[in-house]
Amino acid sequence: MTQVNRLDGGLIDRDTPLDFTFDGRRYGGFAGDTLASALLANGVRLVGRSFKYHRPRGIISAGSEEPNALVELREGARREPNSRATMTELHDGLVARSQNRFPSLGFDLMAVNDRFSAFLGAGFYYKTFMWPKAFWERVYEPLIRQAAGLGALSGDPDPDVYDRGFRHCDLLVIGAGPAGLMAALTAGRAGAEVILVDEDFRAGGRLTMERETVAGINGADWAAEAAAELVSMPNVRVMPRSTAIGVFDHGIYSVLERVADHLPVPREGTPRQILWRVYAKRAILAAGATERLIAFDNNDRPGIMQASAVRGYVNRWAAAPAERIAIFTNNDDGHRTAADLAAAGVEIAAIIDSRPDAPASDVAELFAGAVVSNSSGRRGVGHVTLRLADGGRKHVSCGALAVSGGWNPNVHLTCHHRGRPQWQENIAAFVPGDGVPPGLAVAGAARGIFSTAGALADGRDQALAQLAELGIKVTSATVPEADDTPVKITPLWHVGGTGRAWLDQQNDVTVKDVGLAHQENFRAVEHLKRYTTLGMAGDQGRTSNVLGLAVMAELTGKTIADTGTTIYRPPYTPTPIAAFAGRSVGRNFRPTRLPPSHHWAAEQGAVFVEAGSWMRAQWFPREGEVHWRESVDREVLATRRSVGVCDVSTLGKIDIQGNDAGAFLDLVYSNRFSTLPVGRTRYGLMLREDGMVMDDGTTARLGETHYLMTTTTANAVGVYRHLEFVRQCLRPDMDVQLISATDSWAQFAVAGPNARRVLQAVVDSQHDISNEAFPFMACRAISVCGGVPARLFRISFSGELAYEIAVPARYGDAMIRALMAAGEPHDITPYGTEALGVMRIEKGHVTGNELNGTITAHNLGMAKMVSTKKDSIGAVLAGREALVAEDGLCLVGLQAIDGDHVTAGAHMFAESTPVDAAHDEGYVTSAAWSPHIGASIGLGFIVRGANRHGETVRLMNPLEGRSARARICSPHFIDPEGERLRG
Amino acid sequence: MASLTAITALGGITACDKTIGGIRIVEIADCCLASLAMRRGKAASFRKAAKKALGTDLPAPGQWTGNDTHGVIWMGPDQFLVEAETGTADLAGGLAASFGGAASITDQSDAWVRFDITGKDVPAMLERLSAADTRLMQGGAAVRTPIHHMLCVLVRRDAYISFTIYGPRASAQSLHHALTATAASL
Amino acid sequence: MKKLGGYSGFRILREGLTGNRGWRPAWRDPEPQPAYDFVIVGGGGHGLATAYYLASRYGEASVAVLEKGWIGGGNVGRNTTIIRSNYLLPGNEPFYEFSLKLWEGLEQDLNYNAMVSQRGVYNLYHSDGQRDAYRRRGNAMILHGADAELLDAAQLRAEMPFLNFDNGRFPIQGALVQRRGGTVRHDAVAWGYARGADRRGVDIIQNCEVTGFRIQNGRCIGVETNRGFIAARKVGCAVAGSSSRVMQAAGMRLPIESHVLQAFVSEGLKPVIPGVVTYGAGHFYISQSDKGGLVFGGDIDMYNSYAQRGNLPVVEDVCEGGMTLMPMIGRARMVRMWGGIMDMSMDGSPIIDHTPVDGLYFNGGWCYGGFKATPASGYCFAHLLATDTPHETATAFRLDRFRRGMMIDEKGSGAQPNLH
Amino acid sequence: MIIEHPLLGPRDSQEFTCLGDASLLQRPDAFAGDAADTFFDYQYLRDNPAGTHRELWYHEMGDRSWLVLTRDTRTHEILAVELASDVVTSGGRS
Repeated sequence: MTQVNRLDGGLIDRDTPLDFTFDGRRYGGFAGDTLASALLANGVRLVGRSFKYHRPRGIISAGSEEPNALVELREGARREPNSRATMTELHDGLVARSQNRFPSLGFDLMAVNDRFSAFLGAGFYYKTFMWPKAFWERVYEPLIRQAAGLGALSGDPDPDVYDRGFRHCDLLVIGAGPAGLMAALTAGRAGAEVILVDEDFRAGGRLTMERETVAGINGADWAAEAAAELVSMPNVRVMPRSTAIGVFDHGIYSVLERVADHLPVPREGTPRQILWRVYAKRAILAAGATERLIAFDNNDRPGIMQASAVRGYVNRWAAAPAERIAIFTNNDDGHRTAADLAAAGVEIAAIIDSRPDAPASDVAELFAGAVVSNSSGRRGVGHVTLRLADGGRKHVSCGALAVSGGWNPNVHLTCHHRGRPQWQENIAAFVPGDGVPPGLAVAGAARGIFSTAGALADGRDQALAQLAELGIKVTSATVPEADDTPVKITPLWHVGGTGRAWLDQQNDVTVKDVGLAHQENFRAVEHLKRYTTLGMAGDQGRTSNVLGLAVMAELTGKTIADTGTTIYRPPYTPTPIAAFAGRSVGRNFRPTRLPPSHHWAAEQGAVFVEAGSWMRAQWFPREGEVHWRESVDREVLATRRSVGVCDVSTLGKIDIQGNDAGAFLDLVYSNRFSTLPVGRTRYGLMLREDGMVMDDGTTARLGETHYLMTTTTANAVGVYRHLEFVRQCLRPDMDVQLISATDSWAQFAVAGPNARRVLQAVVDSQHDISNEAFPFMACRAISVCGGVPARLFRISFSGELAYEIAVPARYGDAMIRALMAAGEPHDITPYGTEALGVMRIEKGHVTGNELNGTITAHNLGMAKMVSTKKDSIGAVLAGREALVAEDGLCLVGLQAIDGDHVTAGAHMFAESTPVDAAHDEGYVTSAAWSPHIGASIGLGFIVRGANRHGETVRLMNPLEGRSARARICSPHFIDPEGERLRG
Repeated sequence: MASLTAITALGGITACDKTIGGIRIVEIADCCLASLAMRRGKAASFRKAAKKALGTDLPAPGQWTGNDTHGVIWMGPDQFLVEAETGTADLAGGLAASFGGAASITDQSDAWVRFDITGKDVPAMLERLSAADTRLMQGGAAVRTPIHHMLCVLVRRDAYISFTIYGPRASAQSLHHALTATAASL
Repeated sequence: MKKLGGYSGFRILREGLTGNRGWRPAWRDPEPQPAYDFVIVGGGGHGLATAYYLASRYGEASVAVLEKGWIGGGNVGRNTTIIRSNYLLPGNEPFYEFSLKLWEGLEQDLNYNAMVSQRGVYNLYHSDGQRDAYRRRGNAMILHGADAELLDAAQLRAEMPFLNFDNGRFPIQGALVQRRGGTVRHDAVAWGYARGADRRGVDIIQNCEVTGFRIQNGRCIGVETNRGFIAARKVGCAVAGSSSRVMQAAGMRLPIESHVLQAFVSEGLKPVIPGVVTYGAGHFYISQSDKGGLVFGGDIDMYNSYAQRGNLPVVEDVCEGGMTLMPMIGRARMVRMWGGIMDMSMDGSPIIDHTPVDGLYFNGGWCYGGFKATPASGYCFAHLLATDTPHETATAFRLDRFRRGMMIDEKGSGAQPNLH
Repeated sequence: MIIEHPLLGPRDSQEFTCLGDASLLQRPDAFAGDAADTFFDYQYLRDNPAGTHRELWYHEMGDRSWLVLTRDTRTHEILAVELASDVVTSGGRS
């Protein structure tokens, strides 16, 4: 439990000690630690294994760019693979494990891959595993798949809740380093609505990790004061632990707030993370920069780190990566590292500065013009080999190597609209180039201004520019004094050697791999990336891309600027899939719609089925019924013999009014509605403009200028949209108003020979609903049950004498109970969607099964309904040659013979043709057992069907190894003359 | 024969009233609503009739206007939702008489479920539910916008932090779940 | 197959022992010749495959592929790598089955391991109506010689216990499965065809943008490029995503709109998902790559776009579907999202046909199903270019089918490209 | 994307449904002699420019207005938004 590498000082809370485990071993840390800093403080260097060669790997960085220190966090269903130790805030009881190793991190059998690296270079798999052919899927691929991947998912549903949120602001500032803080202060003091997001849990960015002075005080303290001032402003929202992961069109930023990742589990009912959609009029990217490594042989050993990270661990977390540290640099930052280590009392093994004109050092031995050419050590660096300016070699023993290769501005978000960064020679780095998202400015190190003073001033200046564009006046905006050291760098990308020098440590891409890509003509940057996988790891190349490009540029003899760069895509940092989904998951994936009789149906023990977004009663089982067919047959027979009732409120209902309502319907329906008398209902066929049937339903004329259209349940939304299109886009000259009435009405079909008797018991007596006064297809506003307003329609889907009675939705529950009571003398039977389906097939009514978007009125035998005397949508294109062909598909009825069963989805063949695609004549769309007929029946489409009634066809279902024979007949199995429904 | 008993959109005999943390969510039953759509070419008489029948000017886009007896929500171009006091007899019929041929009127009392939400945490709750900038909604603002895939209407009648949310009646339970779960997660 | 320069395990051993110095460029970078018999515009999967089959199957020696950027940079390089032949309609199914058969022999044919992995494609159904439609489709597949199985919920649960059978909004009732479906390493397809074509003498010319067609007396005699005029006996365009832009230069308006389709990949994970799964009640499909990344996607963004990037609503819609279907992926992290430009046709099916201009041929309208079609598209386009007759599996992909009412509309969505 | 609704101001495009090319406003005369050709062209052929595009969007999760957007398909920049009914009524159908 001793923290062997813990130093004095730092920004940790030593009054709050924390326990955690890594690979089962217990360690101690403090509040304010990250998992990475705590591991280093405990002297743990080896934390993971690499993807391909299973090389031992340690912590490289102190930020979200970390490619190596990926661990599994937590246990059970909360197991979280590939978590960056550098971004994991320590909490008490935290459990972490290393990944991608077997049997243990220290001894990993798969490390044998490293021995065979000569055969496992870039793209080797494209060149082998081809013989014998069958071996790929049976042998090679399973082995590769098992070896691939880093961490493992738990396999259980994620138990946590995620949420979404929406925030609006004048200015979004991304990053709370010196530039971001100064930008937010400038805008906040000017009264602008500001949101400041920062991925760290502590504001300040590099100021938390450096020993710098701002406004005369310690930089970290200044940052804390600035953050406190911002928090106190009502017009500013400061969001720590929040990463801007993507820039979308028109100033929409996606920000992931890690609400509870620093806690053992989220507070009950609260989200683990919130994905905020921030609508920002303007934004400033102040995301800082990422330090580069330098490639040399075996530069991937645990302990070899970014020098900036070493400073961060020492200064902020009081954790020394090792007792003795060497420094390798190509710029002045290396010397800053030396000064900080010296101040903290950490032994400095040497400063190796590749520049012959390196500044002198008074804290450590300096090797100017020298490079590190190799490292050695078992599970971590033990010493490094130097190639000195004079060509000599020298070994330096050390437990860590701090590498300063220069800084890459974090331009990632500027690429999210496919903008390309451009090369800036004086800092040897890419800075934001063309195609930065509109409204996004870049400040500070993110655009190559690396000094603290420069970043502060730039943060203010960028904010002033943005405020000016927003028309917000600023009276004064001063910048505190701070360090202003210029950058001096002499690029050094990689040190030549005979071994392997790593570029992309997570994906195991080396300088040699880039060489091979060059040799094989994968020279375009995108080819390089895809062939070697350089930059395709979780850090999207933040630690590797520029090195790889520089190596390729050397090989091709081009400049880095001419070589170009790949671009970054959202998300900026890896983001849990659950966070994008928010609360719309599981049962709440989409809203559930309940018909007005739902509670009553549930009381009856109904079995429910999802019909689009609706829950509908499928059937109402009675005691003793063991198979659904028993219930459905009973419901059908009871309805046809006496009376049944069904909630049909789910059908779309659209109220259409206006002086031109009739003309409007004439345009949207194939048949005519302007001639429909008031108080009558008519079946309407609606086509798409391409001539295919879009929907059908009945439309009633309630008044001279008032119609009520019904649509199928499935198409209610689409039809409404289509009607609005016709109204607003095609005929805005017409006087027509639309409004949905679907939710307003509870509507029940009452069907069967006793339907009228039941209704007469509920309809108020002043309304005469006798056959004479209220014939088939009549409709009328009435009242029921002593004055409750209602509408009655005499329409029939079942083919029986039937009505649909509608009451305001609030009375739906009471209405079904009243109907059941009124129908008791007639043994009224509630029926569900299954019985509804059986009866409509028996009657030959089509539904979505038939109206599949490729069916014309011609196919349905309804060509005559498409009036040619008026203009209606779809009429012209329905006349195309192939759509009116003589041998087209025709709707038919099918009745199984010899006790066979009709199966929807079977294909139809004539009696004696081969069963193959060439002789396929049609397909079955709907099937049901008809208790009325006592046979399995169905509907389907078959070529020339209208002329084939009486013919026997084979219904082939090779998918399930079944076939059946059926006789083609009229689709109207029941009462083809329509006597029942007019009775 | 007994008259029929109404149930609320959530399926209760009485309306649901829940307080979760700093938020109270009240289902308002017995809404009295009607859609009011202007007939083409009748702008002048439509406005005149509205002033007379409702005692208020029609709201501009994105707005609500109202008084002691009526509220009017802008729903779309030339289309409004009229709110009347609970128990108003035949709102739609009365409006039809007032507007004559200048408007198309449709009863909407049963088309919507209404929840009134109040409490100090309402702004925090709404920013989790709606993309609309609800902080900018002052008294008299009305926005049609989706909440969890449901097309809703958000109304803020006055300066008091109180919003009315109308949602599709058939989706009442899903909407109520969205509101309560969010209130519990703040 | 162990000929000089060929790829094999033996060669890898030999090269590995000798410093990997013997590997040659996978394809040359030749200067364009003044004239070719065949010029293929577009160095994507379909264009490269066309050139490969022209050379390898039709014995054509004078072929060039012109690519404005780097080869394989279009949709073959930005898709979700799925192959399948689970189509319903007679205009489509023979073609996609032909393609699947070509995939099955591709690696040996090309001497390039594109990692064709037939781990199965599972289309889930959630209602009786959807099951019936899948039954019709599965039967159509079998009648055309493809494989198909209909699983019920219990059978599916046995194979994929991690699906959300018990707590989803829409019940999972079963799946239509094509076992021979699966995935292929997408970039490798372009590289494999490029290498195969190059070795048969095809000139692959990168950074060569076609700026116009030279048309004389109604006949196309070559193309104008940023590297000069290149004469050709026949010109074939295979530039899906940019079809409208390119064909406009020949004066054509197409039944095509360009839309953005986004796709997503997670960090590498140990294997959890065996095959390709598509959700039938939302817009979501997923597979796991050999590297371990979850590769998933959903619907197009619905608006015309050439931007090669999309927006948040679709990202969220896809992840909502994914989390509802398999809630175990919640803590997997997405590392990258990207977008490709889709040639969305008016019936959801492609076009492989000659154009009204003699000597000019068109291949496009692939919607978001172009990747799996790559081998057959190349083969059939090569057949059309070489013989001037449509290949027997591609007779329905005609330009005039909309005028004649012979749409090949699998979804029945009609003339609205963003619904296909 | 954010669509500047002519009546309601900025709204998230998630509230809208996109139909496509605004040429769909120009429905041909069904009784003209060449109706078969004009309807084919109207329904099936598209300009599909890489650049400025006029297209129809429907505020389905909002006020149910149909809008005509003028939008750059390369950058997604929206240059103009009009009510479709205004476009048609003013005669500038495309």
